[in-house]
Formats: sequence, C-alpha cells, structure tokens
Amino acid sequence: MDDRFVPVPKEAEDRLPPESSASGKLLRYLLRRLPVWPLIAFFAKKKVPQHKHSAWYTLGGIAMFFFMVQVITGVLLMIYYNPGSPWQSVQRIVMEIPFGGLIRSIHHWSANLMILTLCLHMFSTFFMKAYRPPREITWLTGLALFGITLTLGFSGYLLPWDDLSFFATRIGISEMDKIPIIGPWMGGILRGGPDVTVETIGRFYPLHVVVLPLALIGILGLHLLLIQVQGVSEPDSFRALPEEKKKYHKFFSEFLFAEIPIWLFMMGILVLLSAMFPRGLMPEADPGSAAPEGIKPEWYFMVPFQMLKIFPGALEFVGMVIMGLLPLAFVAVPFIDRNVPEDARGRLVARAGIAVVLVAVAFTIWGWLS
Amino acid sequence: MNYPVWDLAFLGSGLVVAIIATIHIFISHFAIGGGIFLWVAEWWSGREPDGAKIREWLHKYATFFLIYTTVFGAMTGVGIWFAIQLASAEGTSLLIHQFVFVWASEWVLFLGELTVLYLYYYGWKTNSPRLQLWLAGLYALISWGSLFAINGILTFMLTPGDWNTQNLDIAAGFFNPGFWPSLFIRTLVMILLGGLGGMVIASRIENEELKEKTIRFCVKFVIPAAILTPFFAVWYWTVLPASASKLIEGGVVGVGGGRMEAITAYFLTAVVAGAMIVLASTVVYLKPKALTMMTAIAIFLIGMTGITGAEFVREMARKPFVIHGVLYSNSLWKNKAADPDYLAQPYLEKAKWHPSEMPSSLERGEWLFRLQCISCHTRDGYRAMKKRTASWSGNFGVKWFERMHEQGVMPPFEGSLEDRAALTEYLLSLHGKKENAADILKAVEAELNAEKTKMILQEAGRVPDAIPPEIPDNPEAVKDVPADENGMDVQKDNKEVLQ
Amino acid sequence: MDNSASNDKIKDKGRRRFLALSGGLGLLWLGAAAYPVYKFISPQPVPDPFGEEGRAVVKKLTPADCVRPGSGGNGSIGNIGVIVFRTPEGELRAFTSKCTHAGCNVNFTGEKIVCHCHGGQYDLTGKNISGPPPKPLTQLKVFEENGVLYVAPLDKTEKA
Amino acid sequence: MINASLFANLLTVAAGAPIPNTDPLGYGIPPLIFQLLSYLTFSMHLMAMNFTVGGAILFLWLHFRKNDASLPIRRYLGGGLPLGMSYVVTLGIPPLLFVQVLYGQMFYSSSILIAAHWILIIPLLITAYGHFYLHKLTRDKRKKRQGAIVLIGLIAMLLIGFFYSNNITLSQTPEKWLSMYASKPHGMALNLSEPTLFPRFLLFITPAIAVSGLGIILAGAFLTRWGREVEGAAFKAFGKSVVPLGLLLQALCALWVVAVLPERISAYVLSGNTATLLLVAGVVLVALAMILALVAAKSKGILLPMLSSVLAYAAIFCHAAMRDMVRLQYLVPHFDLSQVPLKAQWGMFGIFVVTLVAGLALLIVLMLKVFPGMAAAAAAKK
Repeated sequence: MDDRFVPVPKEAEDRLPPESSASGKLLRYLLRRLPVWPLIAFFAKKKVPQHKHSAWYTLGGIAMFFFMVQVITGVLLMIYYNPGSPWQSVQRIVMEIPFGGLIRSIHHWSANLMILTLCLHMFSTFFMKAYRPPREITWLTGLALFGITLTLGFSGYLLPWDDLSFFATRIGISEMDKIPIIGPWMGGILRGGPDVTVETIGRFYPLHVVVLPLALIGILGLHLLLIQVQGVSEPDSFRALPEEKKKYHKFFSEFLFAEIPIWLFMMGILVLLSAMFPRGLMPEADPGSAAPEGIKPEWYFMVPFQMLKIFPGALEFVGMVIMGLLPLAFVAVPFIDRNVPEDARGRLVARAGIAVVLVAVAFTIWGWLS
Repeated sequence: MNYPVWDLAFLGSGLVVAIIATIHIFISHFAIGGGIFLWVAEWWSGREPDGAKIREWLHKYATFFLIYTTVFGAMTGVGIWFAIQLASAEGTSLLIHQFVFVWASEWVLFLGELTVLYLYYYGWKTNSPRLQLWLAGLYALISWGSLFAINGILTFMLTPGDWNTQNLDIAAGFFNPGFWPSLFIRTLVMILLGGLGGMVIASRIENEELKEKTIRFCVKFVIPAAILTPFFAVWYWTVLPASASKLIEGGVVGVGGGRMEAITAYFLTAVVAGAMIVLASTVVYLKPKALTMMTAIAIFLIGMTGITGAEFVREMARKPFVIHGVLYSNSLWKNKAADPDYLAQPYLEKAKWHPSEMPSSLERGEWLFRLQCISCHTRDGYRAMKKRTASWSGNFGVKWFERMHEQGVMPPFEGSLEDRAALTEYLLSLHGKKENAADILKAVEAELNAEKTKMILQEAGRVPDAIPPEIPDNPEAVKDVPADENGMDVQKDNKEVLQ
Repeated sequence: MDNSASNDKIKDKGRRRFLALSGGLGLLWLGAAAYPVYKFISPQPVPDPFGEEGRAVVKKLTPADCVRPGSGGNGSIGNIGVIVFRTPEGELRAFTSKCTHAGCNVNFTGEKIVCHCHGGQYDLTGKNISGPPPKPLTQLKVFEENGVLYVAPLDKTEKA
Repeated sequence: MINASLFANLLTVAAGAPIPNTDPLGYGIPPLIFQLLSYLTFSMHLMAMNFTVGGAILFLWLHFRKNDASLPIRRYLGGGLPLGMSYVVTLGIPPLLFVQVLYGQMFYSSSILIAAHWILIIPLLITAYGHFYLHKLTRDKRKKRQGAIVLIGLIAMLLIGFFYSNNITLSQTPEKWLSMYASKPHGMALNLSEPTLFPRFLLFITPAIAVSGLGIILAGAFLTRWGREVEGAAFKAFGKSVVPLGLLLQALCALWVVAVLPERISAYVLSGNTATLLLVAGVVLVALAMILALVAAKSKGILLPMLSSVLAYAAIFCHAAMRDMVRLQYLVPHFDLSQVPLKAQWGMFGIFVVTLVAGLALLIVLMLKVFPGMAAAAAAKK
C-alpha cells in the first residue's frame, strides 16, 4: 500500500471480521480512507456499572427515544399543519387524514411521557449524586435540556388553537408578565402583542418547530459527549465495592442492546395510550367565549400554577421569588455538594431534594384534583 | 328489565369485567404457554450435557410459574365468571344453561391441571426425569384442553354460527366459525409468552455461558407466533359477522369521512406490539449476555399491550350485542326487539324491577337510564353520558332515541314517547339544565306538526322543497332537463302554479 | 479440538440463519406496523371539481367577456384552468387550458389557441395543429345561467 | 303523562317478588341429578374450606401460645394452607355452577343486589391465597409477623364466607328485593336484616375446628406409619383434644339456627319428611365420626382416621341436601324446580361424565406414582 492510504492499525486487525468475508473487505476499505479507529476504540471504552440501581441508567435513553418519536411524528404533522388556519388544519388531521388522529395522539402522549421520564431522570441522577465534580457541566446541560423540553411542551400546547390551549397559554404567559422589570417585556415578545392572538402562533410555531429542537439536539450532543468522556458516575455504594466485585456492562454492545427492547416497549405503551385515550380537539379558540369549565394547565406546569394560588394578592411576589429561586437552586447544587463520599453538606442537599420532590408531587396532585 | 342492573358509578360493570378479564388473559396465556415451555425445556435439559444446571434454573422457573399462575391466574379466571354475572345476568344465564357441561368438563381439566402441576412441583426431587417429563407434558396438554373448552364458549358469543334459540344446536354453537382461528391465534400467543416468561427468569442466571444458551433457547419460542399469527388473523377476519368487520373496516376505509374508529386503534396496538416483540427478540438474540431482568420484563409487557389491544378489538366488534344477533348488551332479546309495538310499550310498566311508588318524570328518566343504559354507559366515568350529551337539546334527544340503533353500535330504545322525553330530561339534568319532560314533549310535537304541515303542503301543491329566490328562465337550462317519466313536463307545471 | 471448533462454526452458522429469519420477520412486522404512516403520507383524494350537481362555476370570467364572436379568455374552476371563448360563428366553447405538452396554460387569440411556453398551437375545436402538443385539449360543456358561466364535463355525444 | 292508575295496578300485580323469567334454554338434565352433583361437590368444597379455615385458626391458636412443642403441628398446618386454599377454590367451582343452573334467576338477582361485595370476593381470594403462600415461603427466613400474615389470610376467608351467606340467604327471600333495589341500586346492599344470617354463617365456620382436628389426627397416623412415633403421638393427642371442642361449638350453632328459622320453615324441617330424615342422619354420622376419631387418636393404623373422615364427609353431604330442601321450602310461593322446561343434553352430560371419570382415574394413577417417592423422602427426614 503506497503512502496515500492510512495503514489499518494492529489492534483493529484482529477485531475486524476476516479479510475473506465481504464485510471484512468493506471495513478495511473504509478504514484505509477514514482513520477513525482511535475514535471507535475511544467509544468502545465506555462502560456502565451494574448494581442494584443500574435500572435508573436507562431513563436518559428512554427520554431520548421519546424525543426521536416527537421529531418523527412532529415532521409528519407538519405536512398537514398550517399555522395560517391552525384549528382547521388540526381538525383536518384528526378528522380526515387517515390515522391523523393516531399520530397526533402519539405526539401528545410522547410529549407527556418524555417530560415525566425527564423528571425521573433528573431526580434519579440527583439522588445518585451524579452531579458532583467533574460532572457539573453535564448537570447544567441536563437542566438546560429540561428547560427546553418544558418550553417545547408549552409552545406545542398552543398550536392546535382550540379553547383549551388558548386559555391555558393565556394563563401561562400572564404568569410571566408578573415578573418584575423584564416580565411584561418578555411576555410581549412571546405573545407578539398585549394578548394571545394568531400572531402568537406566528412566534410559537417557528420556536416549537425549528429553534428549540435544534437547541435541544445541540446541547444533547454535548451532554452525551460529556458522559462518554467522563464515563457514567458511580454511586458511593458501588465505589466502595472491592475491585473484583465491580461488574460493568460495555455500553456499546451490551447496555445498548438491553436498552433497545425497553424503547420498543415504550413504543407499545404510546400506541396503547393513544388508542385508549386519544387526544380530542375542543371547538376553535374564540377570545370572546368563556373559558371551558375546569380548565387547568398541563400537569407539568401545575407546580408554578398552584404556587401562585397560595400567595394571593399582595403576597404574589413571594410566590414569584420562590419560583425564580428554584431553578437557581438546582443550578447551584453541583457547586454546594462537592466531595465524595457524601459529607454533611451532601446529606443536607439530599434532604432538601426530597423536600422539593414531595412538595412538587403534592402541588401537582392538588392542582389536578382541584 | 328481567334482572336488576348494577349501577356502578364511574367505572360501570362492563369495565369491571374488562379489567379482570385482561388480567386473567395476561396470566392464563402465560400459564398455558409456560406449560408448553416447561415440557420442551424438560425434554431439552435431558439432551444437554449440563442438564442438571438447566434443571436447577428450571426449578426457579417452576416456582415463579406455580405461584404466579395459581394465585393470580386461577383467581382471576373465577373473577371473570363473578363479574359477568353482575354485568349481564341474562347473557350469563343463557351461556351457563347452554354450555353447563362444557364448563363442568373444563372444571375437570382445571382440577387435573392444578393437581398435575403440584405433583410435578412438589415431587421435583423425588420423581424420575422420565416421570417429570410425563407430568410436564400432561400439564401442557390438560391446560391447553381448558383453553379448547373455554374458547368454544368465548367465540360463540361473537360468532354464534348457525346456532339459534330454536335449534339449540350445541355442536354448531361450540364449533362456531370463529372457533378454530381464535384457538390457533391464542395457542401461538401462548407459546410466545412461554418463551418471554422463560427469558425473564433466564436473565437472572449468573453463569454467562448457561445464560446465553438458555436465552437463545427461549427466543426460539417467539418464531412460530411471528410467522403464523398474521395468517390466522386474516382467517379470523373473514369469519367475523358483517356488522363487526364493518366497525373495524369503518375505521380504516371510512376514516376519510370520520375520525379513526377506536377498534382500528386497538387493532393497530396489537400489530405494533407484534412488531416490537419480534425486533426486541432479535436484539436479545444478538447479545443474550446483555439481557437484564428489567429488559426481559419490558419485552414480556410488550406482549401484554398487544393482548390488551387484541382483546379490546374482539369485545368492541361484538357491539351492541352480548351474544351476536341474539341478545343485546342491555339484556334485550333481538327477536323481541324486532316487533315495534313491543318496543313502543311504556317501559317501567313491563319491567320487573321498578320504583316502589309512582316516579316523577325525572325519576322515571333515571330508572330508564339505570335499567337500559348503565350496562355499558356511566353518568360521568367510562363512556360518560355527560360528555356525550353536552350539546343536546330536548328535541334532539327524543329524536335521537328513535334512530340510535341505525348506526349499528347501539340497541334500539325500549319505551314509549313519554319514556323518551323522561330519559332526555334526565340526561339534560346531568348538565343542570332543567327541562321538564312535558315541555320537551310539547316542543317535539310542535316540531312534528310543523314538519307534517310542510309535507302535506308539498304533497298537495307540489311546491318545490325550498322556494328559490326567483325562477331562472334560461331557455338552454330548460332544454336540458329531461321530461318526467309519465310525459308531464315538470318545469312548466311549476310555473302555472306560481302565476 | 477440531470438533469443538467445527461445531462452533456450525453453531454460529445456525445462529446467523436464525438471526436472518427473526430479523426478516421483524422488518415484515415493522412494515405492517408502519402502514398508518404510509396511509398518512400518501396524498389525500382530491375533491371532484364538478361537485355533486355535475357543474362548476367558472371564476375570473363573466358572460360579458365572451359575448362578441372572437372574444374570450382564461378562467378557472377550483385549481383547474379553463379557457372560454365565442367562435367567429358565435358558438360558445370551453376547453381545459392545461397544454397537453408540458402543462402551461394556453391562451385564446381570436382565431386559434396558442401555448407560449413551447409554441404549441391548437385550432378552435381544440385539436393540436402544430408544435410539440401530442394530444388535443379536452372540451367542456359551457352554459350561462343567470349571469354566471357554468362548465360541466362533456358527455360523449356532444363533441364540438 | 303515564296515568297513575296504570302504574298503580302494576304495583299491586308485582306485590309478590320480581322473579326473573326462566331461562329459555332450561335444564340440560333432570334437576335431581344436578342437585345430587351439587351436594357431592359442595360437601367436598366444605371439607376443604373447613380444613383450611380450621388450619388457620389452630395455627394462630398455637402460634400465639408460643410453646415450642407445637412447632411440628404449626409447620404442618401452615404448610397445608396454600394447598388447601387452592382446593377450596377448585372444589368451589362446580357447586357454584350447579346452583346457577338450578336457581339462576334468584342467585343472579341477589348477587346483583350485593354486587360490590360480591366482586370484592376476588381481591379477598387473592389476598388470602397470596398471604398463605407468603407465609409458607418466608416462614423460615423471617420469623416475626408470620402470625399477622396468616391472620390477614384468615380474615379474608371469613369475609368471603360472610358475603356468600349474605348472597344465599338473600336469594331465598325474593320479597325483599324490590325495596332493596329501589333504595340501594349501587350494589352496596347486604342482607343484615335477615335473622338467620349470622347463625348460618357461624354454622359453616364452626365445623372447621373439628375437621382440621381430624386432619391433624390423620397426619399423626401417617407420621406413626412412617416411623416418626413421637411426632405422630403429639399430633394425635392435640387432634383428640380439638375435635370434641369443635363439635360442641357446631352443635350450639345448629341449635341457634333452628331456633331462629321462620315458623313455617322450622315446622317443615321438623315435620318428619325427608328433610328431618337427612337432619337426623347427619347428626348420627357426625357423632359416629367423632367417636371413630377419638378411637383413632389412640390406635395405630391409618384406616380408622380415613374412615372417620369419610363419615364426616357423609354427614356434611346429608346436611347439604337438607339445606337445599330448606331453600326450596323458602321459595315455595315464588319458584319450584318444575317451572323450568327440560331441554335434554344427554350427549353433553355423557361427555362430562366420561371426562370426570377419566380425569379422576388419571390423577389417581399419577398420585400412586408420585406419593411413594415423597413418602420415602418424608420418612427419611427423621
């Protein structure tokens, strides 16, 4: 082989299928032109610790699967969705296009399940203290991804432009107006005016379809790369095990193959939920009509919604302050609880986490029932 | 009206049957599939060099199998029987009196199945391998026999075939058209579940090499179902009564006209589940070592979503009957419903279960709702009437009850015009609308009279239906319109009348 | 030694065959499961422009435009183009205006019908007389009713 | 609107009871055979139920008395619970099937009236069965809280029995149905106003102690046969003390039931017809069974305890038959067996009999193949 080609590295030689087989020839042909073997070796290094809690490791993958389903069903819906006459196009999808109702319901359910999985994923990594150095950035990118997903949910909720989504969005943004100084300005930008109108769809639609998905894919890429580089964090109990007791699964061939059937199961769940509880379409949004009876925002916005209820009137800014501080607290977590194994501060942070979870769940259920 | 109706708020007695039946299907299909799996695994462990190790794992499988199937499987089986008594006593009574000895024989098989399983399990250490193989084989055979028996009764309900209340031909009823396809599909699904169950237990084996071999053995159980189920599904499809397949097809073809039929969505759930299982088993076969217990349970649960979908299709296809073409879901006999003046008689006056004193029109409406509608609908829960009658007006209600059975999913309404008004009043009261039945009746009569006068007018003067703004005297248009069959020129005639 | 190697070979040959079988079945089943996506994507049935009464209103053209013999112009029903004109002998005629060569809309110039894209020409009976158009234009029945032009499919007998 | 008079005369006509029309398909074989089949299987169901419930009661009695001498008995009783429970359910299916065939109109109506409790039986069944298995599987690993587990199982079984008593007594008194349905259509009704409810429920529970005592004596006999005399003697001694106590309780309940029966029913039962004959035969058989049991507790072989069990079964058979006569007497104005047409299905009946005989024969053959091995292992476990 003259110097134009890169020689196939030694350890690649014995990992590849024999020269005689077709796949062997093809892989060598590619490797000589694309010297990516160091990269492959690097990716093959990643391993996932196997222990009692290793089931929680699959949550990140499941959330990503739901995102993939969202992208696919989202693109399909975009074929027929027309922001100019939103309600009519969604009604056409649900009533006329074959299986339109099913694909829309899958998009709806996959959104809800994605946010639920992300909540579980966030709190499982929190309680396994995976945020401790050197993984602060992974934690922060994770928070950013969660924020983007919630915004995706919020903006997507308005697009069908029926009564429910119109009033829910109006309530949502009016919370934002209450933020001192920048609140009204941000609300105006989001709504494209003083009130939620078709103009708002003009802004929410590109946000939901282009801006947020691209941002999510970008930050997710960074999130995954960090995990690949730094490896999966090991909880204290696993770290304390003697070396030979530590069992690992190689990510790329073993853990991934254990994860794919779970994704397929999630697909089965999505179709079953869409069959049992298809997403309905209320009458078209009409700013004049009364808000439908018993309207409340989606379950994942119940916490801020209820928070503002318990601080009525003048005390409202207390509610605003708390809702403002909560994300900041989450951001600060990896900088407060730093060392391994867990110290006093670590236990304090863990207990605070439990408190936040309990309050959030209580508010959500309370909001749902009221 | 022959039996009281269980007025269960929110859930509705129909959903209670569905929930218990679905759980029973999950377990009983695994029970019979697992029986076949045990038999083949016993035979396989006999031929393998490290047979002893395999039998050790097989004992763990048998323990899980014993408790899971007897504690939950048998109980929910009896549970279905308890639930259908409460949901449709008339239907249950008909099935029990017709197939009492089929059920009695199925009981003998059930007794045999249990005892053989105990002999197999508790004699594990003391029985000879040959005897264990015999016992496992007998268990598989007897449990499949109980499927054979109950499948006849189950398929009879959707496709009674040439059985009818005159000839009471049990053989035709039991071996009805739907019998064989449904038997084969269920057997295939059972073998599939046996394999998937095997994988759940195999995922906990420590020794890598044994784990790989066992899981590869389990995955092979998925193949028969993967290949054959579609063919039997098509066969089952051809056997369905016209009205049932119309409901399913109505979903796919008619979708252009209306929203997707629920049945199609459930049918699709079964197909998607099938696809997911075959793909998942392929992935597991690639790298058996990677299989964790959570993944194996996930694959097992995919099967459950598929079964839920398929069972919902079978149950919904039978709408509006309990026994297709014989007995409606609200215990109204089809032959009785055929004669209109039987239907038109006041309902509460011929019902055996009625209030103890003269009801007001609202109470009469509630009693009608309880005796005729509650077996499928509820007020505010599953298949809620509140949601369905949100935009109703009095007139619409009364007229709807006359035509509601034409769609093919609802039984005909039983009762006089006053009953219809009373029921409408009750349904409107669910939304707090206070419209007395008498006023509804007056409004309906007023509307009817208006229509009648228009009809008479049309008959007498042959005034065209809607009087157009002005008559176009376009010579060309007149030329084209063909003359009336009996030679009279229709257009010309109208002009004289209007001059 | 060799029989363990050989039965390894047999084993993974068997394994590959099984993988091919289950993989193939998986794809077949996936095809069946993806049927809804296929139906969702495939184009929706176009509503028949002539609707249930069998006639359609011609837009952007009024009877006044083609009163004088030799006058006429382009109009449309739904998103199908039509040309309506009155021949020098005074007979009202209408054709679909999509040129049978490459789909541009033809134009009525008094004596003949011309397609500007590639110079195709048709006579007043719609027959393609010169240039690339392979087939004549399809004729439509046209009649005027209380101030509105209507077009309807031509039934076999009334050829121009 | 509907004139009041039309409704008024309806109320007078329906003054009786809303008995649903008979099923158009009628009986498949003469009802007498159905009745016999139901007594046969019902008595087996009662034996299994009594063994399990009695087993649980005696287990708890010994468990809370905390003396270690009774450990083998507790292990035997505790271990037998899940097995007994599964045969309670299995043997419970045919009597329920035959009752529904014979008296479906009444049985279904009363079931629907107490629907919520009737459907509750299924979760209770699973709770009881699950807890008995939980006890058997964890009794070695986890010592504490075993008493609580078995207690939960026992309570679940007693509740199931209570709901059954409610259903059967309600199905015999159709005159209560109309007002009950009008006031409680949601299936929450119970038959608490029935005077004979509790005595009849207790009459089913009290023989449990005697029957499980008999079971312990039988086990003791087998233990002595396998050469474990010391344990065998302890089993028999305990059994001997329990059986008479159980029968005493049962006799008291029987008297309470007769005292509480309505006048026309107790007159019928004591008026010297077949019902009285069955009653007396049952009592005599019970007495004989007790004497045999006491003698068996002192003697060696397993023949006597076996015989005593058979006699106990025969006694229960007689009382089950008498109970059915009482039911028919309760229903006299509203229903009798001749009302239902006979549409013979002799072919199907033949198939059932053949399946039954073949099934039982197969099971016996298999047992004969498996038990010797298990017995040898049990004997080896000195």
